[in-house]
Amino acid sequence: MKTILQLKTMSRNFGGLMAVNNVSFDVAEGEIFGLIGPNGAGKTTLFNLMTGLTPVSSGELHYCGELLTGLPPHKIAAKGIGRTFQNIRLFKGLSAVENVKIARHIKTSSGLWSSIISTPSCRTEEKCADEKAWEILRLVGLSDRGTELAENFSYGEQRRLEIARALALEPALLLLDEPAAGMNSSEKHELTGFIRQIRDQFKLTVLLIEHHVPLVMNLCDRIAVLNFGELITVGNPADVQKNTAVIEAYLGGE
Amino acid sequence: MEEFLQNSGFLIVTMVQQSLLAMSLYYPLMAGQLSLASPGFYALGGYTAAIIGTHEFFTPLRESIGWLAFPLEWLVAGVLSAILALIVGIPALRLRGIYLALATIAFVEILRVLCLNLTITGGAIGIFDVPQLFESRWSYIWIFGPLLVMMLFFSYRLEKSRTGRAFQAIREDELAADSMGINPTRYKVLAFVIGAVLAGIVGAMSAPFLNTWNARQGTFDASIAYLAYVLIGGSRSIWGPLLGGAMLSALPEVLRPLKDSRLIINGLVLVFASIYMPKGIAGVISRLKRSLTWKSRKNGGEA
Amino acid sequence: MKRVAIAAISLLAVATVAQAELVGKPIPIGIGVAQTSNVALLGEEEVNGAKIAEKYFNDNGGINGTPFKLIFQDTGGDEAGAINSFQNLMNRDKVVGIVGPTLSQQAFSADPIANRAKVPVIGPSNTAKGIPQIGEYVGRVSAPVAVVAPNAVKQALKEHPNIKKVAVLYAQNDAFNTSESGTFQETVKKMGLQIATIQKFQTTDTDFTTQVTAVLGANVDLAIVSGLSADGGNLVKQLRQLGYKGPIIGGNGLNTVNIFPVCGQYCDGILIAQAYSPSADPKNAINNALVKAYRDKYKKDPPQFTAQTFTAVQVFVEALKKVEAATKKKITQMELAKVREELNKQIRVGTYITPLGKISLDHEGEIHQENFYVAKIKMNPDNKTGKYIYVK
Amino acid sequence: MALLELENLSINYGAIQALRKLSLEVHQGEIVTLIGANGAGKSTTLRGISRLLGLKEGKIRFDGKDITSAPPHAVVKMGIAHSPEGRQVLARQSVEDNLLLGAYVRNDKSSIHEDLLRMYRLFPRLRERKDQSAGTLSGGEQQMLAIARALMSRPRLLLLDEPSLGLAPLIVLEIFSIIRALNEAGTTILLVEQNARLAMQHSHRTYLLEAGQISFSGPSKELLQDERVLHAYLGG
Amino acid sequence: MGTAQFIQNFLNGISIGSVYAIFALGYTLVFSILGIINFAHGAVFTLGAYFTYTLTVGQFGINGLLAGLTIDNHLPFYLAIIIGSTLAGLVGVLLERLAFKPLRSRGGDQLLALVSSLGVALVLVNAIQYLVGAEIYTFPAEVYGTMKPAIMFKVGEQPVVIRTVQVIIFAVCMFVLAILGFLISRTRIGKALQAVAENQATASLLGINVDRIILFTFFLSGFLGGMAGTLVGTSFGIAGPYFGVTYGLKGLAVIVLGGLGSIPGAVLGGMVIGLAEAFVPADYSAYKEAVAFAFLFIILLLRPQGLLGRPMIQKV
Repeated sequence: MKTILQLKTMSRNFGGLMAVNNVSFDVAEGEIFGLIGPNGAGKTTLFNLMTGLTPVSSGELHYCGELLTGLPPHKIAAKGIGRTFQNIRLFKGLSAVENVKIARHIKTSSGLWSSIISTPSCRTEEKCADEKAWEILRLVGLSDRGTELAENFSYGEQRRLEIARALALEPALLLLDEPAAGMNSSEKHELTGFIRQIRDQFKLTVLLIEHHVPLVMNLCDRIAVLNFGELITVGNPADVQKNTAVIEAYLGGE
Repeated sequence: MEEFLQNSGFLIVTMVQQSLLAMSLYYPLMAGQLSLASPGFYALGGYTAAIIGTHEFFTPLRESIGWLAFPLEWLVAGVLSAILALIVGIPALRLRGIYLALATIAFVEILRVLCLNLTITGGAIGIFDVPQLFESRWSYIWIFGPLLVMMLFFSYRLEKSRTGRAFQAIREDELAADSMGINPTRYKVLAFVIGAVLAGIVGAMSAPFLNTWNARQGTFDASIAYLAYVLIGGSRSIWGPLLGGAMLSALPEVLRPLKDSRLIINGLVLVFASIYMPKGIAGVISRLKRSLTWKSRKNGGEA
Repeated sequence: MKRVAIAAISLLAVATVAQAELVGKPIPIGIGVAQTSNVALLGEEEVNGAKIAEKYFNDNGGINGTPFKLIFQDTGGDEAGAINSFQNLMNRDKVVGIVGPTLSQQAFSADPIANRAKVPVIGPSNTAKGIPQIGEYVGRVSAPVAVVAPNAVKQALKEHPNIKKVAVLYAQNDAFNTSESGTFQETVKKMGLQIATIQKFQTTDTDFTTQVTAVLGANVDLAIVSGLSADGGNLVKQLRQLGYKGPIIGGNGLNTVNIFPVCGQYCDGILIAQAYSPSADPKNAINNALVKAYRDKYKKDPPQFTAQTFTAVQVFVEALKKVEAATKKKITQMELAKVREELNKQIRVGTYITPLGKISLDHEGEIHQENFYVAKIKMNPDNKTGKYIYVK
Repeated sequence: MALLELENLSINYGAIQALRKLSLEVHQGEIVTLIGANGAGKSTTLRGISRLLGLKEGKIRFDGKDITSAPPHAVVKMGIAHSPEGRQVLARQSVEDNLLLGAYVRNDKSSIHEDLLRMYRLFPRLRERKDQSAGTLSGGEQQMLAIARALMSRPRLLLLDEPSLGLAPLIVLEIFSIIRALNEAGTTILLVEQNARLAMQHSHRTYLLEAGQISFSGPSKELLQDERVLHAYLGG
Repeated sequence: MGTAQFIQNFLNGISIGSVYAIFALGYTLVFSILGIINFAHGAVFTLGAYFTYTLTVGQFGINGLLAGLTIDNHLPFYLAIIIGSTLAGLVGVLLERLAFKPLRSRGGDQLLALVSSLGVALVLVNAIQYLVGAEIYTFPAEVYGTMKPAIMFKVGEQPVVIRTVQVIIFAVCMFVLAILGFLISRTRIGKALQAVAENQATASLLGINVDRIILFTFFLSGFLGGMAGTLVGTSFGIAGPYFGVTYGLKGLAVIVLGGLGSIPGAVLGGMVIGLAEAFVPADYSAYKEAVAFAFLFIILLLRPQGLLGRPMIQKV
């Protein structure tokens, strides 16, 4: 399988603290790749490095053979990497459909003036963006609440809306930061199916951070385990589960 | 009617003018940027108009184009404001929140001291005898009014446009917007420039309206006043600055019969308005509207 | 419904046109000066002068027996406020004429509006160049600085013939002081003296150590200060406290008893160019009346702005009398527009004996004042009060 | 009678319901553990008890007294100390100042000093660094400081939020042995932990939280053996 | 510039700088606790000066409601400045209760605090004018006792002169700063204040009554503002109700320069701006007014956290 994402000795320190230390691994096109580790292991920092929100201290990130390190977040997003956030960063004061439409930014092009005088091409584009947004909302099952403000959504709905927003970028790579946080068992179960579904439907590669071990084991093709900023192991779920270093670090020593 | 316009015409036009200035602060705020630079651009615009209108260097130009000198003044003021906004905005907009506000206040004050010292701006006295577009103050509604309508239309279209959505996204969450492919710097600067150009044009229109122009026109006090307009009016829709600018600029005049204590009352109104109308006048109106439609729906259901 | 409204409006319009307005009784005269904002410091002096004038002239029979009343509208410190105040006075209060506004900058903004509405305006404190030229309805009783200032320099030279180097200091954010200082600088150059340093400050400044240090460093023989009472007084005080020994000339802005408490003992000896002196002419009856009324009420001598505002009201009162004489009609039986027009004509005719001495307004509205004064401040032993001793 | 009693506690963050009618009790002398996934509402429960968060509904009783509407500082005075998640030491102040601020509600100067010495005995590392500003401490040291600071108020009930967060295994064990020692000395403890196995091994009873509700509860020893818990949480 | 000139400028600079410092401290204290700028601080400065004037001189002028009123019970100046500043501190407390607390408890936009404090400033300034007019009030020369008006010494051949008032102001400011430093870093309430400034939630978990600390902060802020106002007032007179506005504006530059919310930063910022103004060459005195703002603008672009502030870390 083709490698879509390649991390090469990526590191980041915050004033002496190595939040991410010399991490390297590859992600293949089309796989669902899990990233696990205890709180504070550096998982979210790694996501921030990949999406340009935090500059790397050293190391390289290649995406489809292209060097991404040093690019600002919006350029990385434009390359086709979408993400969600651990603490849910929706545009809370805007409606659900507006949230999704905003992510159509890079797929549209009308400038200020053509919007003000409302040129035909601009109107067509606007209509397309609108349709696309509703379509994605339908897909995540939120189309009946599309005009409501995002802040009025429940936890699970906000997580789904965030995924919808990321999908509107039409990414090839989707980074999900703890998508199941705050969900109950049945919601988590649904989520598993949903992630598989969008992977297939959008031909996505999915990289996800998750604490809920059963979900990760069940869903992911491969898993990387981080502890104290360092990569402990990468492998398929069965192998990872047996790895003593992982059990020690993550599940707690016997 | 005639008499009413004679008497209150100036005030009404002032209300429109102040609404426009409040709007000039609203555009950066739409993109989440608290910029208080408007008075600086307002002053710049006013000086542009006053200098083109009175300086002997421009006499041949004025004589050859006649009344067209006025739209030319607006154009030049707009262009100069845009250029200055780019120069100031690109470095300053890296700052956030109150820091940006303070940097823009500093910009306004530096510009003021500069204007106080230059010969071309007429020093402390400023520039007077600015050529008039209309005889009566009331008639100035024919320039400020259309500008207001244009800006309302502009805002209406902007809010529903790709650019407007980018502004809103940055206001809601700059990092998330960045991660969604929106270049924050570009749109923040754009919003800042739109506000600056508007303030510059309003300034250029105001120099004839006020007959004179001097360094007292763009000050820190004005910065804060415009901020109050937007916040008391409501910062979430274009109607906020419109209502806030109009009502707050009229307030001291409405309170005129109170004589000595009018500004005390004015201050109390500001305090109470910020406490009891946290979403501004526009917020109160939309709440009223919602409760009215809700009631009528309920009544309809019963019937 | 709509038709009714239209009818009502047209009726109203007709009514206003048809019913030519008469002048109200008592005859309203407008005072549009700064009663709020940071300009109120000056405006309050003007309000006091106007109030004394109102009582004084009404007690003396008003306008040939008809009383007049002053209507005060606050201009605040800005241009828009001045216009609003003037509009209110002209249209709502239907005054025959307006005294105001306080600042020259405000005058440039509001006076053209009164001029277009053909309402006579007399500026009590607008000294900038170009004010009377705003229009035929605009005049002033505040002498432009160019005429007042040079006298003081001459006096200083008379007292200290050895003066060579001069320091000039002025408040650069104030129109009056900027132009006054320009006049001082020209005068100094014309007299063959050397300007060793020019220092600028703000009327809002409180600390002048930078400027004073520079003046002391330049070793000058004369310091000329153009400022308002608070800043100018402080500057003088700091000059003296830091050891400047030479003569000091104060501009017209320092011509107020309000500086006595500011510079205290250090006020002593300042030469002041005056457009008004409370004590120069003991035979000036009207000035004596003003000074007495002011002292009775406020326990001190009236400042210049008070006297100038008093004078402005006086000019209106006397001109109104002349209107009655010329038209042989009572003002209150005449149309307002007519009164304003006649009043403006009469203002510019003849001379007035005022607290400022003998003055007249020329056809442009510019004041011609017979006497300017140079006074020297003499502080009383308590160092809080003092006198302007007339020296010329 | 329970020392702490939560009855039908609901807490909202905006439109999100973080806790739904949660009830639990903690008895005098116990260590009780709350486990659950991220976002299940563990920290929210503690923040609700220490009154940092407003309640939507429900009652909190401490020692028989209703503290539902008490402000946070009053709750501390009544004997509940909270060592918050992410350590939250006052980074700009010295270690010793942090500890002394922990005793802010107490007035007995001499016994405060005694307690300070006790903390230094308990956490010798803190004594070595007592004049350093707390922000310069390592993660484990900060965690010790946060616990020590909470103890300085001489609480009857200690709320501990994720004491093992981001710590190396050896330090985690050290901290848990201290927790045990504190409990044996008489402090009642309500513990939130993501290192579930470890926490359960060190506690008397456990509540498992899922999406703002309690899904299992019981003596820790039993839950550790419970297939359902293992499956739901530990993925075993 | 000769040595004497340098020393002269330096002395002038630190004297005015020390006033900027204690004034700005009031700003920065409130900012450190609440993260807002209190626009009414300039008005409290003015008010403090009027309070002390009332207590020492008690003689009102010719305008306003209290025109002509004379109070015969004169307090000695040093007592009056303490009581006057305390009264200003109480105004600060009132300000918090009437304009800031209601906003906080209603969860309003933080920016609204700017507007409501602006409203309070408008009320205070105009109320002063309503009561005592816009005229100038000056303290009698003897407020500090009978001393020579200026101190002179020589550096080489060149004389250096400094007004006694400047020296006293500097000394009083340093004294106040020392007490404040002790209060904040050594006392229980000071430590509580620092804790609240760092993290309100954590502070309340330690049993600190955050609300009361906020009130105390406003009291301190008002006290320092009032004291600065009085000191400037004794040196230069009280130039009307708008007297504090320039200081209010310059104070902003001072606290940003030093670092918003940083207490030593406010002191350093005050000194730097005081000195910078003093060293403006005589020929450019017209631009002195812009110096503080040029500093403000440049520091914001180069080092937005200010000289002694901590960098702002944005959480992702």
